[in-house]
Amino acid sequence: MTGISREEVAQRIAADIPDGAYVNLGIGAPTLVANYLPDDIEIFLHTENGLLGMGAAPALGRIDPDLINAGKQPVTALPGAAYFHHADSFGMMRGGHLDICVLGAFQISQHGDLANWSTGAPDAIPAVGGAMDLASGAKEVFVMTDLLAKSGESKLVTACTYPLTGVGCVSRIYTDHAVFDVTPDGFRVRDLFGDNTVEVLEKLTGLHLQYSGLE
Amino acid sequence: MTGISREEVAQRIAADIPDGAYVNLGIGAPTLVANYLPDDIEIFLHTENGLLGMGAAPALGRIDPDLINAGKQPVTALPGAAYFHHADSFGMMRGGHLDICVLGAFQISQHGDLANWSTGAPDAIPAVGGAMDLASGAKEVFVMTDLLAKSGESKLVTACTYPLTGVGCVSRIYTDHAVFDVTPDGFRVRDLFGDNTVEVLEKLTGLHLQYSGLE
Amino acid sequence: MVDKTVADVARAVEGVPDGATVMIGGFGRAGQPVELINALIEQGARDLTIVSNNAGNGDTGLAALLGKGRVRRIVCSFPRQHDSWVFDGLYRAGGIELELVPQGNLAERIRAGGAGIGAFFSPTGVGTQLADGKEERTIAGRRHVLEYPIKADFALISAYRGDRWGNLVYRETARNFGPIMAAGATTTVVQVDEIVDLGALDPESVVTPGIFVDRVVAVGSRRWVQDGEFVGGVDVEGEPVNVETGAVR
Amino acid sequence: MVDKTVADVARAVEGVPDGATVMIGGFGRAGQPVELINALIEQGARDLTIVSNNAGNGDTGLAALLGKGRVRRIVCSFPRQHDSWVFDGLYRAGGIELELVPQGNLAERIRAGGAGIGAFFSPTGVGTQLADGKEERTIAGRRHVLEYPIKADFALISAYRGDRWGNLVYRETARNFGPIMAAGATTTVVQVDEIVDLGALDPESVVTPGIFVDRVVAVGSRRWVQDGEFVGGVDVEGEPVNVETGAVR
Repeated sequence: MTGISREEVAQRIAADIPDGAYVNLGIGAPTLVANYLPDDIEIFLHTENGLLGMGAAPALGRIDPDLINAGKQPVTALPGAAYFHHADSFGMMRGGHLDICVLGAFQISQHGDLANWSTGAPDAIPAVGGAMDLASGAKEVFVMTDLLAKSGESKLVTACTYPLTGVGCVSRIYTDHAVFDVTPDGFRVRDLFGDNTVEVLEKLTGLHLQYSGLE
Repeated sequence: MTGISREEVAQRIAADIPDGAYVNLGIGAPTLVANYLPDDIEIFLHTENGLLGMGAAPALGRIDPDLINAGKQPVTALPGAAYFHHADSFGMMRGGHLDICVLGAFQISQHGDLANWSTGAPDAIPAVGGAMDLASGAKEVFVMTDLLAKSGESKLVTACTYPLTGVGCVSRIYTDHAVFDVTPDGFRVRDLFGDNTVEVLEKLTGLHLQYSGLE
Repeated sequence: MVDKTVADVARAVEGVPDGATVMIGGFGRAGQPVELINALIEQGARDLTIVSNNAGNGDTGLAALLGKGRVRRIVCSFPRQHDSWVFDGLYRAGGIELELVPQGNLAERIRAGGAGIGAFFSPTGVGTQLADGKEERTIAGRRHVLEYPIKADFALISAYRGDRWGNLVYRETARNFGPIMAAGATTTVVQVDEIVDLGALDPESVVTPGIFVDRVVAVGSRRWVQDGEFVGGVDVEGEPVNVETGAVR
Repeated sequence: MVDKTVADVARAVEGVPDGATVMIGGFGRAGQPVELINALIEQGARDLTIVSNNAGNGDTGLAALLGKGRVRRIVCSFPRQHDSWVFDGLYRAGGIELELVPQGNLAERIRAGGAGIGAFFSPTGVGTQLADGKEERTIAGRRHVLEYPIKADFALISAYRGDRWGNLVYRETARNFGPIMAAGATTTVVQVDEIVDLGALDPESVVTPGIFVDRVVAVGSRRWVQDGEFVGGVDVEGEPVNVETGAVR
């Protein structure tokens, strides 16, 4: 089965973000989305550690340890940026002021439940960070992920078996094989990549998928 | 019965405020206290409309309509002042960060209940402002008042008949006749002015008063 | 390019529907968005619920809106002032509903609305008339009442300077309810003295980040400020005075 | 005269008792008060409960405090990092208790402690393990869990500049938990790069008013800032680098 690369998935997500949107890109792969935002529009990137108007990575030698993103990587601030403290930053999120957040996932259920913070393994060191706040706070939660886990199992599932991050919070999933919307009737295929077909995806996920033509 | 003037009461309160205290002076008579704070110590005046480090009234011609106190009178800001919004200002109060507030009163009960915002008259326009927040938030609530209402009735009472501002919140009452502490055993006379005696005060208030010598 | 600035106050208040809940900033006259209120009067929306600390003073601004009969209900902490005759008359005549809220609960309820808090237990007002009928709970030995967020369809506020992204700074105690109302309304409209270039506001000192702001309109400098400097020469209402005698000119 | 400045970090952390709850500011290394933590290690308090977003990284700062076995319990949102080996080892060996809190609930609980809120209903974490056993309520059609304030005996935080009244400004995203922790602790101790004269901080831009601060100590400029100007030349950990290759020098 051919699909698209992680960079292409990031590009696809970037293309769906409208001018003027307030967006939080989660730690890890979702940060790639920033590289593909068009230059001719203005997207406001929020990082939960207290900055709105986050810019690109700094040049070597211009790294500022006080200016980092949620993944603790050095970033820059655009003209027009603003700093604020943690309670204000999460109020922004919880209060529904962010249009979109993009998160990674271990599993997404057909009801939009998200599991992305813990595998539940007994020896794992747990860490949740801002994932639950983002999942419950942003107007739209997009997931960016491979369709299949390394084990080959589908990350799209009937019900999550990993510990939940949020209940019914995901609206859309961008994968290397296809893009899915979460609907009241389960997952709906929104876009297909490479030689994927709905039948192929149903086989890979073991799920019945909705489909009414590509968007 | 002789007592002391309102200015003298203000002076007496000012003398009891320690160096470095964070203080809110309520609207009306309590604002007089500011005039008697010693110059050789630093007291931080908080006004609930968003300023810590409030200074004296401005000179004529230097009035700034954007810089007012809770009574909507023009004030100044000292070097070292800070502005903040209303939620932060009342968080400061509610969170127990103010050492002292000084409020006026219609009635104070022997349990420290305060009534100062409404006479309960059916045709009155009600208005509460920050009184309830101050009453419940400051570490110490001082009341500044005449002992007797214009009707001649005592403002110190067994139980308030006017609508309450706060329950069990008052710690001390400064009046033109005497100073009283609120104790688990009722009012205790702390200081006597003019030719007042405990017997005279008991007659005026109709209350049994505690007394164990002047402070 | 994102540009939240609008050309005039009429455009700034476009679309306020009849029956809307509108937050109006200010503490007395400080921070009261008088030009936006005047535009709202012109715009004509009626049957409004107003959330504001006071209920107007004199005959202008919020008092004028009330005087035009546009307000069905007001949520505030301190309607009574020496010059609140417009509200007083309406209230006595049964022409306006009042929800009286302790000022700190008002501020915190607005803050909760903007910050996505479902409800909170407050120690303020416990055991008073203003907590009648509210759920009470003792937490850590202290009595609290449950208070719910206040949200609005529109907020009209006044700031000092803003940029095209909607970032705002305020001036002195005119800040008051502005930042929390900006976050608490679906559509936030701001009048500023001056719109500055993007990047002109120090990101460390921005008080309201643009995410909370939808429309910004410049209304010109306040009378007592010229070129960013305080010049005075007014009374507390902002009216020009004789600086020797204090008499209004 | 009120002077909250103290001469050195040892005096700044005086009096932290065994068994105390101590908030420690910072998000990763940004805003972590390393000099104060080192002084706390010297001071010797043990059996501590630490409230901090992370559980330390590398072998210095908070990680060193953990490494010395001084911490009984930690309340944080993100203990696991690529370089959190000190915490990881303690946790796996059962040598430290962990209360894991979603980051926004952690921030809001600290804020509630400082702002005198008895408890609040939060939509975050509903239906997850981290809400197990918590009171749940549906408000306006949305599920919420009841969260309680977090308070501390001491807060150790890092700011950029402060004055003798304890007013503070921060630098960029190193602000993070500083302002809310300052308000949430009985005794708040702050390390700053520089103590400035009273009045040198713009009252419009003070982020933490001095009312929340008890002790301020100057620890000198951060390596990447000289005379108030960013000069760079470091990696994200603050270590000097070759600006051509990025190699640590």
